[in-house]
Amino acid sequence: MIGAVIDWSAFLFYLFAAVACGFALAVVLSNHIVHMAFYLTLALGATAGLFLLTGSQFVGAMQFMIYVGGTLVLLVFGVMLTAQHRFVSIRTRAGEWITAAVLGGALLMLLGYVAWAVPDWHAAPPAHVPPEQVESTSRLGLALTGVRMDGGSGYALPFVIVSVHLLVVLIGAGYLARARVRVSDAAARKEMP
Amino acid sequence: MATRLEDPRVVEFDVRTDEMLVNMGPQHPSTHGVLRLVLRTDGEVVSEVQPHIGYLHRCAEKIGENLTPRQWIPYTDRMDYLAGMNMNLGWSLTVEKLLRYELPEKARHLRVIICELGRIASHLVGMGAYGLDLGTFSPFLYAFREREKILDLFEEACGARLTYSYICPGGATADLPKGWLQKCEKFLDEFAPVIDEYHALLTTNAIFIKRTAGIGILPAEMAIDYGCSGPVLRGSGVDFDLRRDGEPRYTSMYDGYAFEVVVQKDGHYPRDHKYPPVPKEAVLGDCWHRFYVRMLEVVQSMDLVRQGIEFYSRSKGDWGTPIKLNQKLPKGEAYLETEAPRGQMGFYIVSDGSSIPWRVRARSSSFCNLSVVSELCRGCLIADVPAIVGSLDIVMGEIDR
Amino acid sequence: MTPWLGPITVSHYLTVGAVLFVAGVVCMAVKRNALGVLMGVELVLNGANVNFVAFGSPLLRSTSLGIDGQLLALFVIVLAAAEAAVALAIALNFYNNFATIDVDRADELKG
Amino acid sequence: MLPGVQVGQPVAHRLAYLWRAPAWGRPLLVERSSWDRCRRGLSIEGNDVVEFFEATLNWPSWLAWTAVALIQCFLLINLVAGGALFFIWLERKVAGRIQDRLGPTRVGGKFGWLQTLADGIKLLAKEDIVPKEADPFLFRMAPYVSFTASFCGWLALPFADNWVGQRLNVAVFFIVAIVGLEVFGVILAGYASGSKWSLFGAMREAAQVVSYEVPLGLCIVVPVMIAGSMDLVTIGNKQAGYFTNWFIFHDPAAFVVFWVYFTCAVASVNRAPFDLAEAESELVAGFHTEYSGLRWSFFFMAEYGSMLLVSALAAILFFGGWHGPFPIISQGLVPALAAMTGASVDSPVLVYLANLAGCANLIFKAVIGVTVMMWVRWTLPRLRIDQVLTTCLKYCVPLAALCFLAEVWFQLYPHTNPMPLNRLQWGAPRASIEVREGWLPLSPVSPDDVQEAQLTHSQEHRG
Repeated sequence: MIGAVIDWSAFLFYLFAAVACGFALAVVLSNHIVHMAFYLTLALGATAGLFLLTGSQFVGAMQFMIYVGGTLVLLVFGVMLTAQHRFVSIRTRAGEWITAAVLGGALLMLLGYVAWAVPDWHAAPPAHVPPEQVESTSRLGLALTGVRMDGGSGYALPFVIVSVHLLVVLIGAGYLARARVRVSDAAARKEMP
Repeated sequence: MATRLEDPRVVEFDVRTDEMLVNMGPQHPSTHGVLRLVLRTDGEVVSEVQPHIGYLHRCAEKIGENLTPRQWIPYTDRMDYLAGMNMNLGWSLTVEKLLRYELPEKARHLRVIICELGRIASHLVGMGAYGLDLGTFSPFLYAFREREKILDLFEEACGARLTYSYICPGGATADLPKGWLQKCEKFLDEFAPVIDEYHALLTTNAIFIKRTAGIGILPAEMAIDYGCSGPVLRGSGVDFDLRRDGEPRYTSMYDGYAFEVVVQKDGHYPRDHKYPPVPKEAVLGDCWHRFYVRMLEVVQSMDLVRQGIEFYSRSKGDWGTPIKLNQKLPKGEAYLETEAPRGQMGFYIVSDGSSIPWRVRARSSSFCNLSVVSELCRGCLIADVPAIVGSLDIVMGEIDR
Repeated sequence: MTPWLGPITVSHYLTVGAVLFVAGVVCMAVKRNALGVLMGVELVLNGANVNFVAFGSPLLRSTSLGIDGQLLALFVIVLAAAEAAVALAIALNFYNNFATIDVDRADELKG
Repeated sequence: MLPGVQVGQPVAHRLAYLWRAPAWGRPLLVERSSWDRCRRGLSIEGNDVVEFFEATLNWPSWLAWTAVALIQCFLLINLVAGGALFFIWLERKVAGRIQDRLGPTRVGGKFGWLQTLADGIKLLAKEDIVPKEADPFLFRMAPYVSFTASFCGWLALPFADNWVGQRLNVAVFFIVAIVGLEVFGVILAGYASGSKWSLFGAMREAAQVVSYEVPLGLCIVVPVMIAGSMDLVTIGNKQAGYFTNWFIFHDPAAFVVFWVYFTCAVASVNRAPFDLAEAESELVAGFHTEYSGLRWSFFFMAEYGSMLLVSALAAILFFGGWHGPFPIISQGLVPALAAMTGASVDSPVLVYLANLAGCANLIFKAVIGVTVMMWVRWTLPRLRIDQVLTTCLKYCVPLAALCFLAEVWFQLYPHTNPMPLNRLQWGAPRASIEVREGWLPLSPVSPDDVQEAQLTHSQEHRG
């Protein structure tokens, strides 16, 4: 019976997983930097879909907002600033590819083995989950302010540290890419006797 | 010497991007026809602008050397095609100067009425299109709505709506039809309140001021150096208007008319009390001032038309007889400059005694006005280029001829 | 029970995370474009995030990490944004100074 | 447990105390919980229809769910595409009227109803040109990326109480995030066109959208804070009743922040005066200079889809959503109809009718928002790119941040208290903490409960 086969959450998982993994590989295999950025967008978007599937809606939306909408736009912006013809596709030597493929394959096998090594990790999931356990947004928000209703430790200090870190990064990035003063070429040419 | 940020030559930049050459035109929505501007840009900052002209060249002057002066009238229409009447006038006056022809009184007032209406029509296009350059569409159509009424008046007078060939050496091809003056007065009455609409939509609009005030500042000396004229020159604060300062043959046309040259004196324009004051961001000679001068000239022209209507209806005689099609020209040369809507429009005619001139030459105002573009656009942003070019209000037909 | 027909479990997510992680590592290793390397870093971080979220999901495992998994994923996302901003600034600075974006040519120790 | 800061009990209580319900808080309408389907992760709403398919038509479960999903997609995609058709017609009519013209008058009768359709057919018939310098793959993909992003936002947007494609408890956040993705299509189009004008458009778009997302995010936090939930259905239902319950009239901060939101929304969907990416007088047509035919119209569908989306979002966040200026759904229409027909208040037909009225109400409000955007577009000149960014960073961000802080103040110190400052007592927590629905899933919590929960939690972990 086909109805038994089509479990929508499983189907969606496989769909998102295929998109995420496929485009992650495309990022690796593509040589064209703008295409890579596009594939990365799709891969990260599909990852956000996976987050939504696990019930972590806030993290999924966050992934869309900050990762895909912010970080990647920034990245593409940088790509466009530097995408001169000669830098659009810098080829990698074949030797590097082979080494990377062997090591990557080994790493993948190791991680794949680990993923399926613990029986508890692929035991059948709980049949019924009470909604308040899944609904996590307000608990996330409270945890970030240091309030935990489930007795775990709060995250106020990490949150503050990250905030300060972001501020430092903001200033630092602004400093690195700061505006420089330069006389325009035309004016400089005119200056020359 | 340390370079300071205020230095006009300094271009501020965040990230080095390679300089890019961009062709703005000849097919571009805001180059007013077929002007081609080659922009050298660094990101959004324009470091150099070079206008390339000649895409609308039609050998008008050469044709003028193969036609009699009356036959060449339609070609003058096609120079500044937005102010055909004023082009007709310039050529007619030049030929009349060569012929030493004395114009009847009535024809003089007819010409004032028609040419000032032509100036209004031309400034309306300039103003509307400037709104378009800044990204607002509606004032353009509001301007065209009013211009349409002027064109209706012209159509009634001469049968054409764009290329009139109405004013010709010797006078005009026909007198104004019956009832025309009343219609003209009605138009002026209707038009007066509409100007406030334009001021609300453009002149006093916060975004408009942001986009034009302090942009493309043309100092008076530079304007004079480059031979700018018309509203571009007066926008820089130079008190010069050929209707007052020109040759007697031209200024005598305005004898008895009361008008004040639209130029900023002591920080004020004549009549600017009627309108919201000059914004404090505006610097004399910037785009905003050039635009504002045009707006005030519209009002000034309305006044002149009203006076002209009065003089015209009081004066006796006829509207002048056009010279013969193949009128023999006296041997000699004549040069006369008139104040066309875009500035100093000069015609030069050399005759060897036949009815066909030996040499014809036109000095167009837009050509000189356009030549300051590369000075004004240095170091501006790409978005400022249409703002600056639009404020010069050029017509390619006049530049390329 | 084959993994294909059974219900989706943490292990499935871990596998996806592993693929993303490995793709990111390989990307970091082989790309010579500085921004390509940056993209590899993003993939690695996402692979780790998938694991965090999977372990934190009560839908997949009754003894889950709870919201700590999601919180860690959030921190990773935010820090990745910061990291990307700094890395991009460095890459652009590098590009400004050397007129290239090829990291293999960034072997001088002076700016 | 993972490392973190162990915060002592008192602080926890203080925070929870701060977040308790303000005295004027309205009782929440009873909502159907969607969490019984949490097991499926992405739950699909509309289980009444699923039940109908399963029970009455005897369809298997997977087919019923598929059918429901397809129906929802069909409705939404028709809303977006049909909306684009309507709005392009409306734009031309509005523009025409503003400019003393008539706009389209011929195709499809007196008002030119079918003008857009005729244009669409013309666009379909146009040759699909990919410029020689273009990157063909990205050039072809870009319009679809834009449209997809604009369309996906609709998935989480409720049209009436529980009439929603996918009810997310972070719906606001999700929609704003997704709308921000539209920029990707524009950037790709700009890069892939191989035209310098397109590239300029893309650069401008990237800079603009990324910076406007910051004040936009700050703005939506204000109604979220008032409602205590990021779920749009909850937010909408909290504004039931008369228009005085609308969040825009909730307090001055919310009133101000709406205008900031509207400005930022206009900027983030690239409408005049912020339509720099396609500034026709400067950049020819910006990012879509090289596009023609159907691909070009996809950009327009995306643009109009996003316009309607941000307007609908504004309607839900600030203007009561499906709750009209006068009570329609809960207190108004349903009891009135029930009294007239003698049906029960829970009668599905009545609820359906009420929801239909609410849906029309919401769409009406959204259309008004879009019309205002059109009005603005045909009135104002366009800003320059540096002025656009200045507007964002110098005006919108500080204003939104101020409103955010003011809203915090309004939430912490209700107006009912004559001396708001005496609430600022960080002293002993009250015995019982009221927690607003939405903030915390665990309603009333007492300190004992917390301790007990902690205890059981640690026991679980030890065990």
